[in-house]
Formats: sequence, C-alpha cells, structure tokens
Amino acid sequence: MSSTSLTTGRTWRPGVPRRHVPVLATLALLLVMYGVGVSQYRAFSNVQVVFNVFIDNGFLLVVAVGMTFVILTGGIDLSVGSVVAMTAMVSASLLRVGLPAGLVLVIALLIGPTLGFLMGCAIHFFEIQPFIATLAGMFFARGMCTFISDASIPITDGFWTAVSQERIGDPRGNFVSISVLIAFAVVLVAAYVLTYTRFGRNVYAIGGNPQSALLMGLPVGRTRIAVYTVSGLCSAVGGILLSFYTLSGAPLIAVGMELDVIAAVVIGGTVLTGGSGYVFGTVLGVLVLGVIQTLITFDGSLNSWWTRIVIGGLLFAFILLQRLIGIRLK
Amino acid sequence: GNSDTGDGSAADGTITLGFSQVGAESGWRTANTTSIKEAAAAAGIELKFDDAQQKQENQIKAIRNFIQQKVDVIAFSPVVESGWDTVLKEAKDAGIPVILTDRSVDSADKSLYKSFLGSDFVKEGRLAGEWLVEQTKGASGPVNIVELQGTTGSAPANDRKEGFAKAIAANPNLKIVASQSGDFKRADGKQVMEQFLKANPKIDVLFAHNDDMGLGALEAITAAGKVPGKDITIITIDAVKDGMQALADGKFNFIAECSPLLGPQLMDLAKKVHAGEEVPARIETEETTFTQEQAKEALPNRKY
Amino acid sequence: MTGSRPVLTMTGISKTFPGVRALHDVDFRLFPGEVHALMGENGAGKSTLIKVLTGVHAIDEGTVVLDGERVSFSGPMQASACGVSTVYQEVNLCANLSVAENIFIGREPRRFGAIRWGEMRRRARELLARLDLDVDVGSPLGTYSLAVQQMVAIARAIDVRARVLILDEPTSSLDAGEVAQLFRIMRQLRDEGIAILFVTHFLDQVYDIADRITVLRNGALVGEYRTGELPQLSLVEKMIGKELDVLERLDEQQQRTTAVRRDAAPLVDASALGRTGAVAPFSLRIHAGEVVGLAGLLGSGRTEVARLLFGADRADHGTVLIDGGGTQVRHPGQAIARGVGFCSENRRAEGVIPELSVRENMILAMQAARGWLRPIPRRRQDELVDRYVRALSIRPANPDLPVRNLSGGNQQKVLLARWLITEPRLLILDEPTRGIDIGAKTEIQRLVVQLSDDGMAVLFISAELEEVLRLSHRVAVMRDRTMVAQLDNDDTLDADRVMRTIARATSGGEAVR
Amino acid sequence: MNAVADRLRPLTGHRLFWPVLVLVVMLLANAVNRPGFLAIEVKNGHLYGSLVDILRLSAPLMLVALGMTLVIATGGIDLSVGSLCAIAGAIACLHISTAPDQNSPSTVLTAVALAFGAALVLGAWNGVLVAVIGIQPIIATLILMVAGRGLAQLITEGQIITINSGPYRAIGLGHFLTLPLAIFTALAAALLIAALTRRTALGLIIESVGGNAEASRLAGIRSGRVTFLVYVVSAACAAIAGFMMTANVSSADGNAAGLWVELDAILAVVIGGTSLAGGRFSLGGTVLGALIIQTLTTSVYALNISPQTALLFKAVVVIAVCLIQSPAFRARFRRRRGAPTPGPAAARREKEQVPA
Ligand SMILES: Nc1ncnc2c1ncn2[C@@H]1O[C@H](COP(=O)(O)OP(=O)(O)OP(=O)(O)O)[C@@H](O)[C@H]1O
Ligand SMILES: Nc1ncnc2c1ncn2[C@@H]1O[C@H](COP(=O)(O)OP(=O)(O)OP(=O)(O)O)[C@@H](O)[C@H]1O
Ligand SMILES: [Mg+2]
Ligand SMILES: [Mg+2]
Repeated sequence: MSSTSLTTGRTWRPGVPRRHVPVLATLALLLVMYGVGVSQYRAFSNVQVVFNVFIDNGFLLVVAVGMTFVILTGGIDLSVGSVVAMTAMVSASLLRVGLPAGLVLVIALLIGPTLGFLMGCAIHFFEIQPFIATLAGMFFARGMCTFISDASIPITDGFWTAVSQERIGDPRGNFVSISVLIAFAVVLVAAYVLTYTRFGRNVYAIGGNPQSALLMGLPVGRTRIAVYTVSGLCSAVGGILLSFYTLSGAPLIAVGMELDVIAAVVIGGTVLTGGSGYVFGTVLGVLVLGVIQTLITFDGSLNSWWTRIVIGGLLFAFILLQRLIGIRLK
Repeated sequence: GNSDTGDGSAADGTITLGFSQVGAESGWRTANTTSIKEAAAAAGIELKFDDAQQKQENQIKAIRNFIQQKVDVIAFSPVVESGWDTVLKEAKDAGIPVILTDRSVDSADKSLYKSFLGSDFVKEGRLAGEWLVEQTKGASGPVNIVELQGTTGSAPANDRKEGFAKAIAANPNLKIVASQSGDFKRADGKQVMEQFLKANPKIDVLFAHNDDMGLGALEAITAAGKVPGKDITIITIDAVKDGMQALADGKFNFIAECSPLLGPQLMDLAKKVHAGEEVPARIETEETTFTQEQAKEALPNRKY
Repeated sequence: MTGSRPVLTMTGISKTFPGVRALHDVDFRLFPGEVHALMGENGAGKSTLIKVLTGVHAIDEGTVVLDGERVSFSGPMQASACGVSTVYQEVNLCANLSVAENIFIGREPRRFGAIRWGEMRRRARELLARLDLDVDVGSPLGTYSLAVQQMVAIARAIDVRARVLILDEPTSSLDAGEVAQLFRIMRQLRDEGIAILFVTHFLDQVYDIADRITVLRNGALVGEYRTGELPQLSLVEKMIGKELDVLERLDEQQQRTTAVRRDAAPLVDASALGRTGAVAPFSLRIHAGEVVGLAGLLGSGRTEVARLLFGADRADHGTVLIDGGGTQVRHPGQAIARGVGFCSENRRAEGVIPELSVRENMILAMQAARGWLRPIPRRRQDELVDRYVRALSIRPANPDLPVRNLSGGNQQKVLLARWLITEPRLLILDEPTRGIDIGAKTEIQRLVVQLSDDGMAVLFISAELEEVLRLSHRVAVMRDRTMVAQLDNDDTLDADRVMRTIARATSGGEAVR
Repeated sequence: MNAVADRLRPLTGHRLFWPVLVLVVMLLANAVNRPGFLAIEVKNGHLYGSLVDILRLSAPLMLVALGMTLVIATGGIDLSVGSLCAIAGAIACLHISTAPDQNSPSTVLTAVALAFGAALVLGAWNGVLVAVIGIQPIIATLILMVAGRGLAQLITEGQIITINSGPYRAIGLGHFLTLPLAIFTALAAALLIAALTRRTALGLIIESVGGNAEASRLAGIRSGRVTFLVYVVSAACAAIAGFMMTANVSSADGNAAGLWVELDAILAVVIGGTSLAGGRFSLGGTVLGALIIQTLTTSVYALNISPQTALLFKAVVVIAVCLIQSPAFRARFRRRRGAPTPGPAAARREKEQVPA
C-alpha cells in the first residue's frame, strides 16, 4: 500500500507564480500610465520627472513600508501621518532651541517607535482594536504638534539644510535627493526583513491566522507589538525626511497622510485582512499615487474639484483594471 | 494629441504662469481662484493651475513639476510659511521667477522670490481690534469678548489672533473670556458659540476669524434668544457676500476686508517679472473695512 | 517501560469556562516510549486537557510536572521550547504560507540569521516524503485539501525532536493509507523513546497503536488502562457511562441491498458535469431514497464532486437536473431551494460561524432559504433547535452559547443539524462523522439509514471505507479527479474490491454510468 | 462589599454598561466644572440646554454611524460617508436655492428626494465595487471619498450655497414636542434599522456574512446582495445626516460638510462594542458611542480647553474609554487590586485564549 503514492499529484502550470500576479499587473498598469503621460505631455519624458516622483514621495514611501508591516499582520495604523508631523515638529523645535543635529536625530527617531510600542502594547495586552488604539495615537501625536507650537517652525540648522539641498545627480543635471537614497535603503531592509528573517515570516503567519500562529508556538504578542514599533520607526524616519524636504516643522503638515499611505499599500496588492503582500508592491502603490498627481499637475487645466474627481476616477480605473487582470490570470 | 504644454515660452511671447493654489477650502478661496483664472484669460497668459488640497507636500510637488515644464513664472499661495527654501532654490537655479500670493514665506534668503502680493493678516486682526477699541472708548465696565479662531496652527488664525490681541491691549477693560477654534467653518462656529453662550452669562463682543464662523455663531446667538449686532457686537474678517449681507442687515457690526480678488494684480506682476522689470518686494492688496452703513452701500456691486 | 518514570504527570487538573466545567480533578500520566490514547465522548474535555497542558488556557487548579520539574507554560511557544510538540484539533496552520513554511516556521534553517529558503524546501520535501506525500512545498497551504493540511501539521510536529508529542485527532480526515503511514512513523518515534499522546474517536486505531488508554467522561477522569486489558466493549462503556446496545450494531455489517426503485425518474441527474482543473466530467444519477457513497483516496476529487453538485463551485461543463428542473446550479442558494443540502468537510472555514450562537448556526440555512423577510418565529426556532440538540445529543445543550465554545465534535453536530432542519431531498455529507464520538457516530449512521428510508437521497463521503460500504446502496469510485466506476453495493462488494478499483486503471466490466 | 458586587454583576455584565458609565462620568465631570451644564430651561417653548445640544448635534453622527455599523458588521468599512453627506446636502441646497419659492414644502421635498436618490445611486456604486467586482472595501469607498468631495464642490461650484428655507431648516433645527426634530429623526432611523435587522432575519444574515462569508455562502446566503445592501443603507443614512448638517447652518459647503465624519462614525461604532472584524453588531452601542463622541466634543468647548491642547485631551479620553471598555484591562486591574499578585506568567496566560 505504501508503495504507491496515496495522493494525487497536482498539475503545475508553468509561468508566473500565482502570488506574483497582482504585483505584476500593478507594474504593467503603472508603465501604461507613465506611457500615457509621455504621449500627452512633452516634458513628461524628462528623466527628472521620474526622479521628482521619488523625491516628492520619499517620505511617503518610507511610511508606507512601515504600514505594510502592520497591514500584513491584519492590523492598521492611523497614527502615521500625525507621527510624521510630530517628528518634524519635535526636530524643528529642538533645533531651534539649539541642540546639536545628531542628538536631535536620535531623539526624533526614538519618539515614533516609543509611541508605536505603546500602541502595540495596548493592542496586544488590552485587546483594543488597532483602529481605535492608533486613532487615539493619531489624536495624541497631532495634539502634541499644536501643543509644541501652533505656528510652523523653520529649520536653519546647517546639517539639515545641507542634506536638504544636496543633489546627487548625473552630468545632465538630473538629480535625486539624499532622502531618496534613504527611502531606498529602508525599502531594501524591509524587503529583506520580511523575506529572510523569522520576524518577517511571523508577520505573515499572524496575518494569515493569528490563532493558528499562536498554536504553532510563534511569538504572536511580541511580533504584533514589534510591527507597530516598526511602523512608528518608519513614521519617524518619514518625519525626518519630511523635515529635510520642507526644512521646517508645521503642526498641520501630513494631515490625512494615513489614507494616502493605506491606499498605496493596498493598491500595491497587500490585502487589508493581512497575510499577503510585498514591499515591492507598496513601492508600486506609492508610485501610482505619485504619477497620478504628476499627471494632474502637468495637465494644469483642472480646477480644484475636477482635480479630486479625476484623482478618484484614475484610482478607480487603475484598481478596476488591476482587479480584472488579476481575475483573468488566476 | 500632443498638446503643447511643455516648454512654455513659445515664440509668440505668451507667458505661461504656473499657479499652485492652497485648495478650495472656502468660498473665499474659490473666489480667489476664479479671480486668478479670469485675470489670466483676460491678460492672455497661459495658466497652469494646480490645487494642493491644503497640503504643503503637494505644493512642493507642483512647483517641481512646473520647473520641469519650464513655465515662465511660478506663483503660489503657500499653505504654511516655512519650508520652501529647497524648492525655491531649484526654481531660482532653473531661472524661473517666483511670486507669492496671499500668504508669505519666512525664508531668510529674500532673493528666492520676486514679490509677495497679498493681504496682511496681522493687520486685519489689528483693524478689527482697533475698531473695537474705538467703539468701547466710553465703556466703564469690563467688556467680555469671545473669539472664534480659525484652524489651529494655520497662518491666518495665528496672525489675526495676534493682531487683534495687540490692538485691544490698549484698553484694559477689553477681556477675551473664551477663545476656541471653529476651524473656519460655519457648523463649528455655531457649535462653539452655543457652548460659549451657556458657559458665559455675559458676552458683549464676538470676534470671529472669518465670516463663515461668524455666520454660524449668528444662528447660535439667535437660538439663545439674543439679538446679534445689538446684544452682542460681532466683528469678523473677510467680507464675503453672505457676511456683507449680514453686516448690511445689522447682524454684524464690523468686517475687516480680506480681498481675494488679486488676479489682475498678479497678472501685472507676472508680466513685469517676466520682462525682467524691478518690482516691489511687498505689494498689499487693496483692502478696506466695512461698517454697517458702508456695507449697505457696497453690497450691490460686490463681486463675491 | 512501566518501570521508568513518567515524563509528564498532570495531577488534580480543573478548568472551568464561563458556565462550563470542562475538567474536574483530572490526573494524567505519560511515559516515555509509549503511545497513550486519550478517549472520551465529544466534549469530554480531551482537547481542553491538552490546551491547559500547553498553556493555551490557564489551569484553574492542579499541577503539571514535566521531567520531574513543575511547569506552568505561558503558551504554546514555551511548551514547544520545553519539548512538548502538539498538533491541535482542527488544522491550525496558516493557509497563506507555503507548505514548507508551515512546517518550519519558527525554526527555519538559517545562515547568519537569514532564512535559507532552498534548504527549507528541500527538508520539507524530505519530511513529506517520509509521510508519503508528494506536493509542491512552495505553493500556499490553502490550495490543498484538508487531508493534506492535516499531514503537513503532523509533519510539523514530528520534525521537532520533542520529548512529548501530542496529536489531537490527527487521523480524522485521513484515509486508511495515510493512517498506516502515520502509525508507522509514530511507532518509530515511540521506539526512539518519545512519549506520544494520541486522541481519536476510531477504536480500531486505538487498539492498533496505543499502549495505554486514559478515559475521560464529562470532564472527569474515569481511569487509566492498558490497552490489552481493556476490551473494546468496556472501553466504550467507560466512555459513555452506560451499557449500550449500540455496540452490537457497530459490528453488524449492514449490507444495504438495492432496495431502491431505480426505475423512477432520478432525483438528481448530473450529466457530463465537470470543471477544468478540478474534476473530469462525470455523470451521476441519484434516486430518492438512495444513498450513494463516494470512495477514493485523499485528493481524488470527492469533495469537488460534491461542491459541483451543490453549486458551491461553478461547473464549466455539463448539466445537473434536480427533480427534472433547471439545468445549471449557479449558487448554493439555488441548490438549497431545490432541496439540496451540503455539509462541508471543512467545518472551520466553510461550516460554522464562530461568533453566532448554536441556535443561529442551526437555523441559518433554513432562514437563508426563506429569505430575510420571513424570519423563523422564535417558537418554531426553539422547537427545531431543541429537537436536534436532543436528537444529536449536542452538549452543552444550551442553544445560546456561541458555537465557538463547543468542542469540535459538537460543532460538527450543529452543522449536521443545520442541514437536517432544511429537510432536504438530497443531502450531501462530506465527512460528516469526522471527529464525532462513537456513540454519536452510530447515531448519525442510523440517521442516514432512516432518512433514506424516508425517501431522502444522500451522497455520503467518508474516509472510512467501511462506513461508506455500510450505508451506501451504491459506491462511486474516484481516482485522479475522475469518476472511474459506480459499483452496486451487493453481496459481492467489499472493501477489498473497492480498493482494487481505486488502485487499478480501469476495472473490467464496471463502466462509468 | 462582595454582596454588593454580586448584586451588581448582572448590571456590570451588560454589554452597554461600560459605555453608559463613560457617558455618565463625562457628563458629571462637566457638571462639576459648571453646575449649570445639566440645566435645561424652556426658551421660546423649546427645551434649551447643553444636554439638548448634545442630543441634537449627535444626530447626524448617529445616523452615519448606524449605517456604518451595518457595513462594519459585514466586515467592510465605508470611508465615503463624509463625501456623501456633502453631496446630498449640496444637491438639496442647490435645488432649493434655485427654486422661486424656497419656503414651499414641495420644493424642499423634491430637493430632498433628488439628493436622497443621488446618494442611493452612489451607495449602490460602492456596493457594486465591493460586492460584485470584489475590490477591498476601504479602497472601493476611498475612491468615492476623494471623488465625492470633488463632486460636492462641483455642485456648489466651490461656493457656500446659502439658502433661506424654513421647511428645510426644520430638518436640522425644527422642534417637535419641545425637542429638536433631528433627535427624533435619528431615533426613528435607529428604530427603523433595528426593526429591519432584528425583526427580520436581516441582522442574522449580516452577522453571518461578517462572521464567515464563505460559510454563509455555502449555507445559501447571497452574501453579495447583503453586502450591496448595507452600502446602500449606509449611503442613505449619510444623506439624511447631510441634510441635517446643511440645514443646521442653512448652507451647503461642499468642502467642509461631513469632513472627517467617517472617522468619528467608525469610532462611535467601535466604542459601541462592534468589532471591526465584522460579525456581531450592536445598534444600541453605536447610538451610545455617537453620544459619547459628541459629549467629548462639547466638553472641549464647555471646559474651554485651549485649541492647542484639545486634541491631546481627546486622545486621553479616547484611550481611557477604550481601556475601561476592554475586559482584558479590567481583568488585569482587578487582579492587581484584589488577590496578591500571582506572578506575571499567570497574567499572561489568562489572555491567550483560543477557541476550541
Ligand atoms: N474556549 C471555551 N470557552 C467555553 N467553553 C469551552 C471552551 N473550550 C471548550 N469549552 C467547553 O469545554 C468542554 C470540553 O471541550 P473539549 O474541546 O475539551 O472536548 P473534547 O473532548 O476535545 O471533544 P471533541 O471530541 O468533540 O473534540 C466542552 O463542553 C466545550 O463546550
Ligand atoms: N496530493 C495532493 N497534491 C496536490 N494537491 C492536492 C492533493 N490532494 C488534494 N489536493 C488539492 O486539494 C483540493 C481538494 O481535493 P478534493 O477535495 O477533491 O479531495 P477529496 O477527494 O475530497 O479528498 P479529501 O477530502 O480526503 O482531501 C484540490 O483542489 C486539490 O488540488
Ligand atoms: Mg477535541
Ligand atoms: Mg474531501
């Protein structure tokens, strides 16, 4: 009896692994969208336009990477936008007081993770739903912003201005900012962590089925707290990048950013209930939002409300196509 | 369909102006946008309009894209004051002159922009305060003021608050007993005013950072059984149509104007800076204040 | 073996859930190098005993001593770190992860902290080969049938060099071959000195492999026995707590002859029904009052046949006529409206709605059929629910308890009740007796016979060939997702012949109808 | 002491006990700060006071949250409600403002009907995206959240449309039996939805779809239809809330009306004890949740908390509310106060419960 295999082998279709289909569909659509831009607007084909998308969305990308961790576990983090703003505010106000740049960096990078850690603890130990715990975190961080100052604080520190205005580029004058490099580094580290470390795999397991993960002996609590801490850290890095970007801290900056970030992550193919998705997808998601916005600015004929309607429409077209391609290929 | 929106300065000499608007958060703002669009059309300037939806990030992105498209002049109403140096430097390096409208930036390097065209929020607050000081000169007892602030952290809210506070410091009888944010919205202004009325038995003056909050508060005052404009003196800023109407009807007492109609002035400026002419670094919009009588006169020919 | 010290001793264990006393003063010992069966009816407290041991639930009272040391695990993680490896009841794995990862997650092979994916897949393939399972270890676990998932869970547990291996109903969804394979490995591990705790409802398996038996009843300890010293009959008596005539019927091979009138028009007539990638087109007719068994190996496509008939998956060729009406079933709702019921094998993913109460779970299908505008009156609900709670002896008999608080076997009974309440004309039962205790199992078998006598058609799928043969008038045999034969259940048909049909390419003379 | 605790057990064990407690504590805190807070007087034949304000102002939020409850119960989420409020309000006000007689009831009725119809269409759009095309709810409704604001502004042309219509105004400010009409509207909606879900089997079906969609499908439930329906209901609720918001200030502001109301609504639903994961829902809890949130906002004004710290205050209260509501937190707190500490290990174990 044991000589014949008792199970029926599955026929395996060659080609693209099924789980990569959504990401590839997104990539293809993104390229199509870029193509449309190039064909419509002459200056769109400048390399710098692409670079600008990265320069202008570097901080968004970093924050979205952190959000990817959280969403992969099936959670959500609404506090990111406020934490970004708070980090920028704290940096700006500390720099104004005259603290050295290095120390300010350290302090600023500690605040986000600490808040994330606390929210993670509330979620894990007290079983408060992530949406609520992080909503409270969002109120808190935003409240801290206006508490620190209700006006924007400029940054004049030498290090900050130097990083901010440094242009790394090719001889033809195209350039990226240091923030872009930092964002890329964050993406790579995150991709590595998610694929090659136990922590990363635990994140996927918890998103797949938290109860099973617990019964499989995985450190569910620790991992869950860790992802909110990671998200807090990414928001803090995002906040620093934003403060490089704007050379200031303003209490009302990055309002509603959490929605952009969540949208980017989900457009990138990560499922909101957790357990499936890739950092690379998130990068694509951010680019999709970035390119949509660039298209609209290049057009320059839309008034305020048509801008919104067109953003919604493009988003819809994109998601619909993504979904249809996904179904077809499956 | 390759629309010729790239390299703006065509041989025919049309000027391309890239304009980044804050958003469309109020009627005032929309009037501002309309004025700019109409003025551009009238002046034969090609306008590239971008709406930043109240986000500084978006404005910076838009300016970058204007630079890519090589527009001739960039103009924008900054969402916040600080944080423009990097992108303005890029514009300067690309040789594109920048004009600020409506709100200023706090760059130390004044060479980053050519001119700032707009109202002075501090002055608006001050005008409102000065009028009140003038009105209450004879009052012997304390005058209780409640203040409806704009969006917490926004420049107009901060400046109008500051200007007003400075002006009323002249009279120690004038006291702000409560001050809350009404977010520049009618509904919030109303809701806050309802609580003010309950918490403070004697309110003499209401100072609202814009007409809309004042209009909301108006309803709350009426509902509380008081007569707006008589029992409570109402001072606001902006002078949009509804506000002027209320003023003419005697429900408001005083409005400091904050004019959104700076389109024509902006187009003039744009032409000048494009031609390389020297322009003043600060141009104030033509603004005035209105009392009830002035409002009745002005109302029929207001554009917004 | 008996001379040695127990590796695990639990004494005076009590555990109370709100409203239910799941364990009361239970003692339990486990020796190295033995297979110890934990027996008891549904809801007796077996799974709970395991869960308090590994720290999933806190112990109210009592002590646990592992290797001479008092322990109190904070959770499965700590338990497995201390050498207690567990396969919990129901597959508790992550469907979104690959097969290989499900086996190794938490202890992946690493170099410099980086997971070595290639190595992991290689080892997973090796390990599964030991269990005679040939699957693509890189695809997500969720794409495989429950049986494969169960084997993966087992693979995960036996790969750890544990001192104590706990298997809570691992065989419930496996067929005979898989079970044999599992037992071979269990014996091997036992001989290496590992202590194995084994829970099952199959008496034969207990006598096949267990050295010792502990019996629980209603959360209390009945006793600990050596397998050899406890005849089957008294084991059942001890589990149930009373003597039962049920036992005779268990042995009686109830051959069901073709008493059904097949000349009448068939109730269900599927012709060339199929779905690419799932099942090759097949034709099947089921008459009123007929029980058709589906036999086949794991993954041979039995479940897929059932799902197509029910409309749970959409067929891409062929037609189903139910009572002569309609050609295509596009949605389960349509099938239900035409009098079909389908009790899924995957209780957790496709069966119960954990948050809802026992009552709500039971009336759900009937309510869906009536439409939301016509709620079932409370009185009628009580009537129905009471009837089936009693008929299937669902415990605890409180219909307002969330169904997730019920033991696995009792959840299965709730599901069965859901379909019986709709009084279907064709009832498709996919592994209905899985995880059900011996008493209830006989009850269900008797129910099937009775229902078919009353004119209901039944499509019966079970991994236990004996059970299929005992109940069916006809047995359809599946192999490689193809229906290869339909055999009348007359005197000539026995398990052997079915097995041969399964194994052989085309069995002579028995054409597909 | 123990006897009292035992007597109170059935009370404290009730689902809504903790939210009610929170509400009462907040009101008391206000009363301590300003004894007149709880006072109610009669003005112009209507009841007048902070409590009445809270009720009236919470009505729109309550409506939106009720619809949201159903959506969340199916495991979805509806971010577009704020925009829907704005659109409905804008359409209604636009129609009224262009009518020759703003005060004629027929004008107002047509306006409301038009706007309501439009909202239903948009709700159906959401429903199709989620139920038919299978887009994740948060993204599907995000589309309308973004584009819908634009639509609302398109309708108002970016201006604030001010109207002067008695009947329309009554939707937000009218009185009935001395109390604001809005309260009755919200209450009626709550009762209607309660009747619709609890007197029929709709509630059961929604809960089962939210609890396990696949199992529900196999039990014969057309889960797609249910999902579709809840988005339409949510849009309908949002539309009525939009009428109230705009009627309240007699003007439609496409940009500001209903801004961020979706977050408040979700918060209200969750405070009311409905899980965002879907499944069981509690309409009573949602109503309480909305009251709590409005009380919180009103408290900020009544306690005259400076705008700079208002958000911090809100954060602290939300955290406190959630902690008090969390059984895990209470269990821990009780243990710490009661029996001598049984060690951290025991504390950990208690919460790692998994279903059988
Ligand atoms: N988390 C829980 N909450 C409440 N009651 C529970 C919980 N888990 C189990 N029970 C109850 O405890 C009792 C014992 O359940 P347990 O799962 O241990 O039974 P079992 O012997 O494993 O049964 P089966 O053979 O059906 O798996 C049952 O009455 C069950 O309803
Ligand atoms: N050995 C296997 N290798 C690959 N895939 C398998 C294997 N066994 C089952 N599957 C997958 O599991 C799914 C379910 O198979 P199916 O339900 O038809 O099996 P079954 O005959 O009901 O057997 P059982 O219920 O005992 O698993 C199918 O989609 C099939 O792809
Ligand atoms: Mg069990
Ligand atoms: Mg099967």
